[in-house]
Amino acid sequence: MVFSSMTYLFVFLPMVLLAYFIAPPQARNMVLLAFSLIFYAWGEPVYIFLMLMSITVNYVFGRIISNNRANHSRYAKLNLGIAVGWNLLALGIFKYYPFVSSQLRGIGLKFIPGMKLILPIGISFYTFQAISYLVDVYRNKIRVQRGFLKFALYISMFPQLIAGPIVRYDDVEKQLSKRKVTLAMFGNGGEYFLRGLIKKVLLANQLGALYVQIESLGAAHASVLTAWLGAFAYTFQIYFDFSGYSDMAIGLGKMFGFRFPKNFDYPYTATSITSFWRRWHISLSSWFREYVYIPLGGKRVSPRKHVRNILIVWLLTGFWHGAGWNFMLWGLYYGILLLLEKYVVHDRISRHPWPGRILTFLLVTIGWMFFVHTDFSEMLTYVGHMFGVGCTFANATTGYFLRTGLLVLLLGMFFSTPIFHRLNEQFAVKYYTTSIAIRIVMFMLCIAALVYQSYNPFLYFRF
Amino acid sequence: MTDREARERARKLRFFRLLGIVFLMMIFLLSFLRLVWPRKAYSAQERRTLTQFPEMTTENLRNGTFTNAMEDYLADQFPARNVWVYLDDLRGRIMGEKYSQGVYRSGSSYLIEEFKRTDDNRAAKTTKAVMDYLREYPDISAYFMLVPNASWILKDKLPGGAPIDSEEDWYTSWSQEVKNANLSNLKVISLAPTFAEEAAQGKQIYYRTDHHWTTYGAYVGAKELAAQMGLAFEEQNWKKVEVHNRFQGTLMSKSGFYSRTADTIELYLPDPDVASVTAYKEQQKTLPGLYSSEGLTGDDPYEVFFGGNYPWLNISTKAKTNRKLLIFKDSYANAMIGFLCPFFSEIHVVDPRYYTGDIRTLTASAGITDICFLYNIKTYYEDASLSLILEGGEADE
Amino acid sequence: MGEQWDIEKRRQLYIWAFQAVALTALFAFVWFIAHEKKYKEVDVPQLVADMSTITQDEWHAEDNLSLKRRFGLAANDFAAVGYFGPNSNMDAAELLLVRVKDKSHTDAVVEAMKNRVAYQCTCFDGYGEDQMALLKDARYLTRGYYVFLIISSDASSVEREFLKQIEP
Amino acid sequence: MNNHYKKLMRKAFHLILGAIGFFLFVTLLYVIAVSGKKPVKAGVDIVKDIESQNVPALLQAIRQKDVTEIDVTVPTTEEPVYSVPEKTTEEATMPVTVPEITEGDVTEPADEPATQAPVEPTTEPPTQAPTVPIPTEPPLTVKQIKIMDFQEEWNEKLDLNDVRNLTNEEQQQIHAMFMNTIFFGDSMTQAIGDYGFIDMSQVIYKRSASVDALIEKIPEVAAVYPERVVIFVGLNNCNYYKTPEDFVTAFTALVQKLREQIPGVTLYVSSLLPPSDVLGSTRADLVRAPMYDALLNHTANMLGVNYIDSKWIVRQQNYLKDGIHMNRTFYRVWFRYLQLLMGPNL
Repeated sequence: MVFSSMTYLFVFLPMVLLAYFIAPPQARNMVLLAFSLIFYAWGEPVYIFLMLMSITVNYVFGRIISNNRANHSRYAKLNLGIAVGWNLLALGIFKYYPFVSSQLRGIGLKFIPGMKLILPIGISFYTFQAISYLVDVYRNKIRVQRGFLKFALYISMFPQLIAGPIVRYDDVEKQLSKRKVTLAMFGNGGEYFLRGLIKKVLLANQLGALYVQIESLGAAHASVLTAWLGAFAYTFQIYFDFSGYSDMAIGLGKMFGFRFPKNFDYPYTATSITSFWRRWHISLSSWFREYVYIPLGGKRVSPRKHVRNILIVWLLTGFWHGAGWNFMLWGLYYGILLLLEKYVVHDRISRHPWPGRILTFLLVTIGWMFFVHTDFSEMLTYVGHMFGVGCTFANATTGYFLRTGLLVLLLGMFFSTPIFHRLNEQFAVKYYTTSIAIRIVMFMLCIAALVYQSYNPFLYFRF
Repeated sequence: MTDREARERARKLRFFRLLGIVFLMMIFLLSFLRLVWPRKAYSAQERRTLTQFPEMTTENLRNGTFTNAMEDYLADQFPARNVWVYLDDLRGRIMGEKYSQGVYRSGSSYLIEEFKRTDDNRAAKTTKAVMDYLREYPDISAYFMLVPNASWILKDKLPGGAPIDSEEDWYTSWSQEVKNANLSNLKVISLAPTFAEEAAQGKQIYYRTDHHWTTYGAYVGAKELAAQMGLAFEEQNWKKVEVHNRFQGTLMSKSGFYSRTADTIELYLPDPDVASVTAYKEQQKTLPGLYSSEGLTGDDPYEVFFGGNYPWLNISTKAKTNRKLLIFKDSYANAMIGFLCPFFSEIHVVDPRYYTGDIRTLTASAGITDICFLYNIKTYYEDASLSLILEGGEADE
Repeated sequence: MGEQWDIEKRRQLYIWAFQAVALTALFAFVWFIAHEKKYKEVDVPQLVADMSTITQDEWHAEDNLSLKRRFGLAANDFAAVGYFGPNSNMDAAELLLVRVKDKSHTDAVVEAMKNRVAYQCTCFDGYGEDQMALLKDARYLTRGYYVFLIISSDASSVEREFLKQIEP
Repeated sequence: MNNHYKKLMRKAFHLILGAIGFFLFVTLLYVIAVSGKKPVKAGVDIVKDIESQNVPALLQAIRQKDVTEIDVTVPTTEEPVYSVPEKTTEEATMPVTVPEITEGDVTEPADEPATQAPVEPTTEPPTQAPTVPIPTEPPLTVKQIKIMDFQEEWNEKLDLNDVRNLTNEEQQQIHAMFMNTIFFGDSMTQAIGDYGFIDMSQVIYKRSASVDALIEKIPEVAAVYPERVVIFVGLNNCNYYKTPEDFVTAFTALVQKLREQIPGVTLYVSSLLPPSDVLGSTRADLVRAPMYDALLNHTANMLGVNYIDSKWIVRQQNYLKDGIHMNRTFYRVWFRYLQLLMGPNL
């Protein structure tokens, strides 16, 4: 189930809100857990067993590690290794095995059995949460969770279950036991949720439609400018899609008294790639920094090793986003850009924020074109179009897309800057009735867009 | 904390509290309305049955059918669904969106369907099947008329630069294919030049909100066809009758682009009258004339012609001739057949999308003297059923 | 001291067992999931022809037009179709196997099959008891991309054979 | 504090009301956009006028014009002319004259002992003799000779089980000939369409129907305005009608209703075929089949319905498993026979 669906908004959400606030405080964790499991089971019910398995395994290993940490640290480390291995194995099989096996079979190793597995929703997110928990327990940064229910809730809590943010255990440890929701906090959560919904439904979906139209253009209609328009549309689409989802998760968390860390910090206003990655999907990049980069030695090593570390981290980051060569290429692309920034450009650009900003944005845009095309020949064609290979600079079709897509692109641009949010906040405080009226209308527009998605006329044939 | 800061904080709290209340009210109000809203079985606007509450079986739950159907059900049965669709249309209009579900919205209130060259082979296969079929009947005169669609004739009305494929290009290559088949008994009627002229004179050839041609368009088409068939078309008088003046057609339904734009449907009745009777063969009904009042008053008034599309119609007329015509057609022909009635004693109308009989038996046994293939380009390009019935069913073995 | 060591050892044994179970459970689950989802691609018309010989039912291979006539389905909408229809209007046995291109077509195909069976039922109702028995026992199988209608005097055998053929 | 929340609630309430108002406004816009999708009344009336024309009258006018206004050149009767397009228009009028030909000539004399046919009908050709009218009057008409020749030829083929399928040409001739004919009956009739001899659009049937049940289907037949109706029913009637009188009454009613609802129609009825030997020996009620058939023949003659004796085509090996219905072979000969009797070549 996704948040931007009818089932969620008008069946699941009212039910969980009612049940949660009617239930006595000590039963609330139970309610949340039950609904979380239903939420998870909604799309692909069998994977509920994987989820339960993961919860149990990580719970028990957490206990084993914490029991042995003081006296038998090697034994604890062994168990940590096994537990992390277990998590990575689960992730590896479900997410990467189909890809790897098909690649291996492709080069002639026919004895490897191919498998078609449906990716369990959110497995990349909750596996990483579990790993961070185990490592933190081992490092004695947090106290082990003895309550199974609370631990299960930490892993499976529905707001952040399927698309992050990757919540660190110490962020929510206290709230798992004791939390309070005030009306204002609830309203604050509602504000986040609505913002996320608007980003997803009104911006991301429309930008996505624009991108799909441009992407599927035949060679006869393609041009440089159109290709860039499409690339910008996708760049904004993925931002609003992802950050919208994070906003909704944070908002929902707030409604139930949890404070999740922020996941995006206006990434498209970043002045360098380094700063872009400090602002984009923060919970993921900090996870990689903490659990991969620093254990490898970080930057306190020889430059050669540092280069190695960075490349490893970024290959993994790329691969985390999906099982495909293009994701690796995308990760590598950032690894190289970051190395260039560190060793070649240094902080020259940070002295000139605007050129840096524009350059960063363009590089990120190009990066997304590696990200979105799983097929290499399509990727080459598209990126080729962006640089004028095999097409003109602009044509009539460009004009068409400029006229029909410019407004939504400009809105996207405006929405992804802090200026908008500052103005929005000031306006909300000053004219609070009006701004709530605006939110109501926006919410109604979201519903209209969701209803329209199912508008599916059947005119010519009855199949 | 200064006074000002405290005031600011209080205002902020007030805003969030109010928002919390409003958010809850919205969610619960709509959920409640959704619960009590009467269920609908059919949407006249989309012309499809709406999803009902899904069947809950272990199998359905296990493979995710239930959950998908649930989402469809909720969206289909949402309170005042059509108004929400309209609201989204308003939003799209403000945002400058011009395209939806294969339909472009033009400035001059025309909705125009796109043409996409997805698979040239399918149409080539159909053309080959037609040529092979016609080759078997060298004594029968054959006519092939592919009617250009609005996206060709009215391409100036499309939003500038809209990325549609050119029907003209495809038509040119198709003409070449037909020419190469070298059939002496086949005549091809190209309507584009005439239509372009008519459109330039401001005549309405296509409905603004429907993918069909107007009866006037069909009249122009019939005139061209009649000239090739050697019919005394010019001597015939027609009485124009307006039967609908608020016609909102399939393109409006298809795209969800709603506006007050409406069209007029006219009928051209032969004057003096030519008695005709239509046998709906598969429906086993024989009815007088060519028109259906039920179709006219129904969801799609274009169905005034014959009440819709049927597999096989047999029209007998009082025309003083012994020419008998067999038409292979799509819904475009429905508006045009009336113009041919005064010139043929019998017309067999076959819609390959639904016809399942043996076409060769029909051709030979009905005493056919003329065969006409009458399609609009888009349907001809996209539809595979014509080749299926012409090849006698073993097409895909 | 020894006793405590024993407890320690037993605890380690438990942990060891847990580790083993955790791993086994994961693999068992993967095996279960992967096992369930996989069906072989077969030559559909050939398979149907083979299965038609399992029983003594009176049927014969039909062409695409009969498929369109009786089920309202166009063969070229699907990846592959195999259809055996009744020999005479006094027979009810039929086999229709469809491999859909897209799983979203499955419902429409099953719907068409059900309509056909319902229509046949109206033909034989209160008239042909044997035929009604066959129709009542009509089976609709959906496995992966396959949709299969079995109306046969020995539907179970046909079903078993079909599952055997597509199961790797 | 309490006051504060009250104020908030009131404000929230107003906002929601505003939202509803906004929604109603959009509804209004929507209703305006799609309102008045009504056709012009005068136009509907004109269409309804056209629709309310009398079909039989129209059909009569249409069929008449062929005779009166087009020059007719009589085709040579020896060759089938249906595949020659130009000549078919006048052919359509020919069947009108057929009834006179078939009546009396084709039909069995009612007093012929039909009972003997089912007892041992097909084992040896001599028993076929009764089905061929052997006139005592010396001059055999051309028609009778043709019928005899036909039966002789096909009896032989049936006995040798060498009945070939209809050729495409024969199929087309049959198709053309029965364009304006409806085959009406129970499962015996359904087989005609199922086996593909005639397009399903020419067949109206109700399985396992008695003659009474067929009466209810007459409006469906009437909706087609056929020129000819061929009735072919089976053994259902033997156990449905307990007494012969009931059967006769029902059949009479069927014929009357058909004529009432389809003025000018020419009716044909095919024999009620006996059950197979195997079935006949086990089912007491079916023993009456020959008697019912004789009654059918008699009643048909009384009512001026053309009775087509088709019992001579029955062979034991051509029964389906149920012992009631016939396989394709039977219908192949049946159709050729029908073509001979009802066609213009006779």
